[in-house]
Amino acid sequence: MDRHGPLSDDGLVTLLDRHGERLADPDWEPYVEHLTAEDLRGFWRDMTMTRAFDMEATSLQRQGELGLWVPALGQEAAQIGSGRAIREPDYVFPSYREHGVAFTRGVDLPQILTLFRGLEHGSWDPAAHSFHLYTLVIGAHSLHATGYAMAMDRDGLVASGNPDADGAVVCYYGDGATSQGDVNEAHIFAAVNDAPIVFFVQNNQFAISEPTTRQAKVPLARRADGVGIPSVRVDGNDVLASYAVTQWALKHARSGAGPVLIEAFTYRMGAHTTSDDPTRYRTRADEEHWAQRDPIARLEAYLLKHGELSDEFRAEVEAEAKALGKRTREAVKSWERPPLLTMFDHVYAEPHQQVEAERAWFDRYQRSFTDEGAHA
Amino acid sequence: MDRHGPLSDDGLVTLLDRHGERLADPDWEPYVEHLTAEDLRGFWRDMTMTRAFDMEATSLQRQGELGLWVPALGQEAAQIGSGRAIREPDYVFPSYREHGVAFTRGVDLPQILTLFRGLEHGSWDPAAHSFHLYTLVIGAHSLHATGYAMAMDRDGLVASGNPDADGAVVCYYGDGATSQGDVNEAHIFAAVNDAPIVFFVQNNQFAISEPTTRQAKVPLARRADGVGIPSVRVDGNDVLASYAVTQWALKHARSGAGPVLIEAFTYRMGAHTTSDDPTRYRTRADEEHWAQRDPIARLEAYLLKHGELSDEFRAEVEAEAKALGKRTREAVKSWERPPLLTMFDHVYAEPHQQVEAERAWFDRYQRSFTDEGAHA
Amino acid sequence: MTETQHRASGTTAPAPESTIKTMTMAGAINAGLRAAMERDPKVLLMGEDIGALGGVFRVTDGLHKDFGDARVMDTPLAESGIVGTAIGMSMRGYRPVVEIQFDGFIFPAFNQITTQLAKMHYRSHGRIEVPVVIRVPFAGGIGAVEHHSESIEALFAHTAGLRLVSPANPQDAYDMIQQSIFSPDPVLFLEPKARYWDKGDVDTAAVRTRLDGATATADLGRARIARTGSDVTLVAYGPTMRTAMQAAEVAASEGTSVEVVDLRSISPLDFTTVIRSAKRTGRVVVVHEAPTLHGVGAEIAARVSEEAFYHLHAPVLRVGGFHTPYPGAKFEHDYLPTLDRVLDAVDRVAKH
Amino acid sequence: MTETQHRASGTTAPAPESTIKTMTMAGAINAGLRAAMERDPKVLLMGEDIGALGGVFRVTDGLHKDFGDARVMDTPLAESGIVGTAIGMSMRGYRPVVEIQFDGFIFPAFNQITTQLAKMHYRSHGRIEVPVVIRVPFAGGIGAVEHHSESIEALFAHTAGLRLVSPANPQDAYDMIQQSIFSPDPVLFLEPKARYWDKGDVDTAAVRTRLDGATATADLGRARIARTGSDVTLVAYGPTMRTAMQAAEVAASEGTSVEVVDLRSISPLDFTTVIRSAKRTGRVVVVHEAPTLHGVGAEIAARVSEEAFYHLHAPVLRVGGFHTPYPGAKFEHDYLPTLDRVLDAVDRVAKH
Ligand SMILES: Cc1ncc(C[n+]2csc(CCOP(=O)(O)OP(=O)(O)O)c2C)c(N)n1
Ligand SMILES: Cc1ncc(C[n+]2csc(CCOP(=O)(O)OP(=O)(O)O)c2C)c(N)n1
Ligand SMILES: [Mg+2]
Ligand SMILES: [Mg+2]
Repeated sequence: MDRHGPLSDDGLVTLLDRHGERLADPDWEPYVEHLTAEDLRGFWRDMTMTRAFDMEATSLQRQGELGLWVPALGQEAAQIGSGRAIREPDYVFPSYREHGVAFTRGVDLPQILTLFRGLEHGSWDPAAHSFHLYTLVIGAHSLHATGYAMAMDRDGLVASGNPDADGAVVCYYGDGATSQGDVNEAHIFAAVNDAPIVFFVQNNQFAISEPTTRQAKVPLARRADGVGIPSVRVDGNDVLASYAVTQWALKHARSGAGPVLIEAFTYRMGAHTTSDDPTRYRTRADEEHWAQRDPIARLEAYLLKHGELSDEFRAEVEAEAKALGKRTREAVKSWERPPLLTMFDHVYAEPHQQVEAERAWFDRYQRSFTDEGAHA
Repeated sequence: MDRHGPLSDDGLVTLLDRHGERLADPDWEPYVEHLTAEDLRGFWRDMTMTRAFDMEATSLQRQGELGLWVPALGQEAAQIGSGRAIREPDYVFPSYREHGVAFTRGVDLPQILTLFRGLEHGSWDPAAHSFHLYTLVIGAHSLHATGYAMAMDRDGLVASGNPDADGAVVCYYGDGATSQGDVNEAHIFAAVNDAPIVFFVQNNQFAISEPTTRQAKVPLARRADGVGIPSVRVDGNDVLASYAVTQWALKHARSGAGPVLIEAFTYRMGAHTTSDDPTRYRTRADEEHWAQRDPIARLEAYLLKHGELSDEFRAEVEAEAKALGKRTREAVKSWERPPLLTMFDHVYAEPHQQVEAERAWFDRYQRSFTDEGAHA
Repeated sequence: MTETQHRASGTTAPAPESTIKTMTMAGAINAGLRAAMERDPKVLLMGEDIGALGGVFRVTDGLHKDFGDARVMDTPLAESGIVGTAIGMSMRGYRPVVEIQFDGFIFPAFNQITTQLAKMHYRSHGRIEVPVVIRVPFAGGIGAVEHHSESIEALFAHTAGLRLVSPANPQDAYDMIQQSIFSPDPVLFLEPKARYWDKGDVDTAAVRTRLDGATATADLGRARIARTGSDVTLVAYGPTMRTAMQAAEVAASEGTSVEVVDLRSISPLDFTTVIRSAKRTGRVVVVHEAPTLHGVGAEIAARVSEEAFYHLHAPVLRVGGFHTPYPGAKFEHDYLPTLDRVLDAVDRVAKH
Repeated sequence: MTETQHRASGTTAPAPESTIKTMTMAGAINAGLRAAMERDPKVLLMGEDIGALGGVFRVTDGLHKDFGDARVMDTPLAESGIVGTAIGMSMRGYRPVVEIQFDGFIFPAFNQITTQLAKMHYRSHGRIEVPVVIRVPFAGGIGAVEHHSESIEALFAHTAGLRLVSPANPQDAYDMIQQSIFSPDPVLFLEPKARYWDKGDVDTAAVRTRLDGATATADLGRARIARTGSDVTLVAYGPTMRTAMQAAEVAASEGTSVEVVDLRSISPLDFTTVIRSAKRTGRVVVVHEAPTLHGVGAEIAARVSEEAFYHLHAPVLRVGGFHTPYPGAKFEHDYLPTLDRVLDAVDRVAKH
């Protein structure tokens, strides 16, 4: 595997190496020095829970309970690290793989699955979690995020004088998305408007089967140079570093200094989705290389080395994860399709002659079967 | 006027200053040292002819002979300089203001006006001039240019072993266009495919009324950094420098080293189009600042200073320009609308049931008037 | 005039200032935008060249001067970016009114409009409203170059979640732009650019009253009988309304009584009004500038043919553009539905 | 079978290898692509994940392995870029076959398709041909998530300059993909993804002969009577053909003779065949997955109602999707035109 160009790991901010050794980096230390052992255990727990949920969802898909699943395996550190740096009144625009971030935003994880069970297109209440719905059209949400950030600025949520009350947007997307016109326009609009937004690129090395070399000749962080915004490359399998750079970026954006781009260099350890077959496009060796960089194992090694991961805590989290799995399984299986007529709901906010007419027709049509008793 | 960010003139390659003084620049000298006094007079002639034609077209529009005109006033150096660096088998994709480049490609200038008279959407034969039709949808052609360059590469026209036979694409667009998704995607596709293409951005300071500060916070040349391709900023009112950097860029691209981006820093001295009113969005002072940087005057000063612009040559070019004006006027006024039925031609290359049916209907419909004598 | 004024003001003393002014359609939209901006600070304008320049058609003239950079934003030259960021702003309660400079330049934003703007309310179960208005100077007839005369309505009417309206006179322009802005749904506001300079009386009071009440946007989707008649129903909207009215006039002089329905709204489409008229006259002609093939007229003809099947004395005829790209300006007079072609169709159905 | 084989090979001795194979529709397209690539080195494939992965539906399976990077190109993730660069390549004589991964992701390329690809031939007076084929796995029925089940045909059929075809069986898939590739016009090739795994016999010889001759693409725009009948004409294409054939079967068992027209091509649309059938049966039902409102069925209903006005015993009925976004997968069975709904419409017209 060629590790040059966009695949090189040059200049990645790393605070925890793959063996769980803490690396000193005076530039980034200020952004993590307040973290306690409990905080770190919290990171570990979040990552562990996310992964447990993720595996459960994959297994539910295999059992036919879900139409599809999009695993985040291997990207837990990038997601939990960045997610834990987000606070009120920040607002998040995920793509479709940010289950870890969703967890940090208080979304009840099973709820993510209504979408993948084909019950609806959006699940949680975005406002309640400051976490927008997933967007499946690659990159489209990057512009919404930028506009939302512009509006936050206008609403006085940036550089308000009280840094603790300031907010910004974090927008997630993948390496593949960086090729989309929309994402490039988002960078431009954000730059020109000094919008308070952090573009968080999870470079998981693949857009489905295509390696990042199909999207770029140089590291993706350099997309930021094109529009003159600061950027940083971070070891996305290092939860501490991910946390640190996001803290920095958010502080920058919230202060009114404009957008930042973070490239989190990570690896999608699982398939693109449950429909995917990665053996067609990547090697076992490559997968093994990255298995040695597992983000959870890394933090675990650190915690163990420092005696910060007691057996009780582990057991507690394991139990919690198991309970989450069970609850997920039960919830998913219990969900029935809402009444058919609800498919006509919310097409418009106010009545629309055609929708009303079709709803009425469909209602009559359905009833005709019920009345005749001919409909299953 | 703020001359920072994208409006700064930092780092512009200049070989001829605004007073017509030749500046030494060892880096760029190799690309111009072969130019003779006759070549320079040729540049002057090309610019003068282009401008004369341009003025004539404006006046024809005022007289109601054209629906619209898009003047290139002030951009002659960028266009003639770059255009004269292009040769067979290079291929050019203009936007809609590259009348100077068209001239260098041997397009008979009056022919450009069929489009602006509303007779057709494309005028010249692109293949005959290696000069594509104008494209009015901002930035759309940048992708065609990139694809075309990829195809040239495939056809063995790049790094063939005989540098004199190698070719590349030159794609022109404006400062405004750099915000379009398509243009950014073109940069990305070109970079990833090492396509032999020179992106030539004429930063004429405005996208209609919007100053370049609405498109960028930093010089537009930096768009290239985002995708890792080399770029250069050139004084677009300096025909020598424009020629030099285009020579370099084409050499680079033809050699198989991939794309290059040139930002030619210039100024649209006239209106955006004849429908535009620049007094609404820019100051007299600004216009005067740039009037002192007129690209033609600059070369003229140089030639005069060196005794290279004889009165005879001037008179000759003046006569030539006048003749062009006259020929343009006469041609435009002589053009009649082709028969109405031709509007159904070339919708498809092969027959299409609906087009054929509508053509037949329209023919009958028209004849019904002629037959009845009721149609004007 | 006095009557309307009286009705509108709803008061007797002191004698109210007249709320009726003569305006061009462009002026009426400008005034409507201003009124909406004054009414609600969340109303913003976004687009290319809409600030100092006032837009290439001057529809936003003076608004930047009076409302400033924060309310009238010159954006980067990228339509997807404009619509996409407008969506984001609307998610925080803003009401962005986007100008697309010309019909032919809406397509870079097609993805944002079709997959995002149209579906946001649905996929969020109504939790997210995206009250974005997209103003588009559209259709032909002004002698413009390529891509500046496109009739785009059919390409958006098929997509659920969008509203599409097109005013045909200054009064409707003034009212409907405000109703569109205060509609909780996204609206494509199609401005027949060839009619920008047509003048008409505009009563500025009526819509104000409506916006204050609960029925703010209720009639935005309703068609209007622009002229009553009994022999033939002529259905038109926006750009072709003038031709339709002229055709009715000429036909009347030749003894055919034509009812003209001004649709005003394309989505929803007020079939109730159209079909009621069709049943009465038994003869229908639909006229629009867009190519006939798969145009909005197809839906109208299909539905009228279905729902008024036993009332029709003649097939529904359609008069529209051809299945070619919009041709060069010198051809457009003949490409577009001329008065002659409309009359020809009216004659043909009337003869049946 | 023997007969076809005989006809196709056109020779008697030595006994030819059978040119008939059983294939899935996906396999037939794959084989058709391969045949076209073998026939002409200028044929290239471009798209997301079409290389090593063979496409998310494996339609390009094995082609990268056999033809290499230069002929099977994994592109950056940007649909406008894909179509735009394909246009540029086609201008140098290449025949790019672009895969759009799913119907719902064609919209970023809408501008390139609508304003550039469709118009290049026209605006260049026929000097520039852009024989780009855009393959789109389209329509619903596979239980997919949002944006993966869209019926996009009406959004392109309105635009002159494009051809749109949709095969409904492996034989057509095999033939039509090749005819599309060798058509000098741009073609949207709409692959009914729910039918990818349906099997059928494919004679690989017939189209080869045609491609060698002057009539290479002549019948690409022609509809086919998939089943003859006398009481009702059922018009369908691609994704709904299976339901249409089932409906005809059921109706026959109930005494109604249904003629099924498989349009095959949406642009051009073979009205000659449709209207001939309509005049014979006097009763027409059109069925497609796309929302009925402003769908392709509107044009068909409008034109049949106009041109077969005196032959119709009943209004033309349309059965299609509703004016809502494509709903969650659990709803799609009922959202799409079910056999029940088609039969209901057939009954209704038959009863008239
Ligand atoms: C506009 C668009 N084109 C294509 C797709 C199909 N698709 C879904 S995910 C994906 C790859 C995305 O890669 P990346 O951005 O790196 O994100 P990742 O899936 O790796 O997290 C593609 C091509 C899509 N969803 N949207
Ligand atoms: C997609 C698109 N949007 C808008 C327009 C309208 N328009 C025509 S020229 C122009 C400004 C272009 O500015 P720039 O790229 O700097 O080129 P210049 O005209 O200055 O040469 C605009 C907005 C267009 N032609 N295409
Ligand atoms: Mg990725
Ligand atoms: Mg410019």
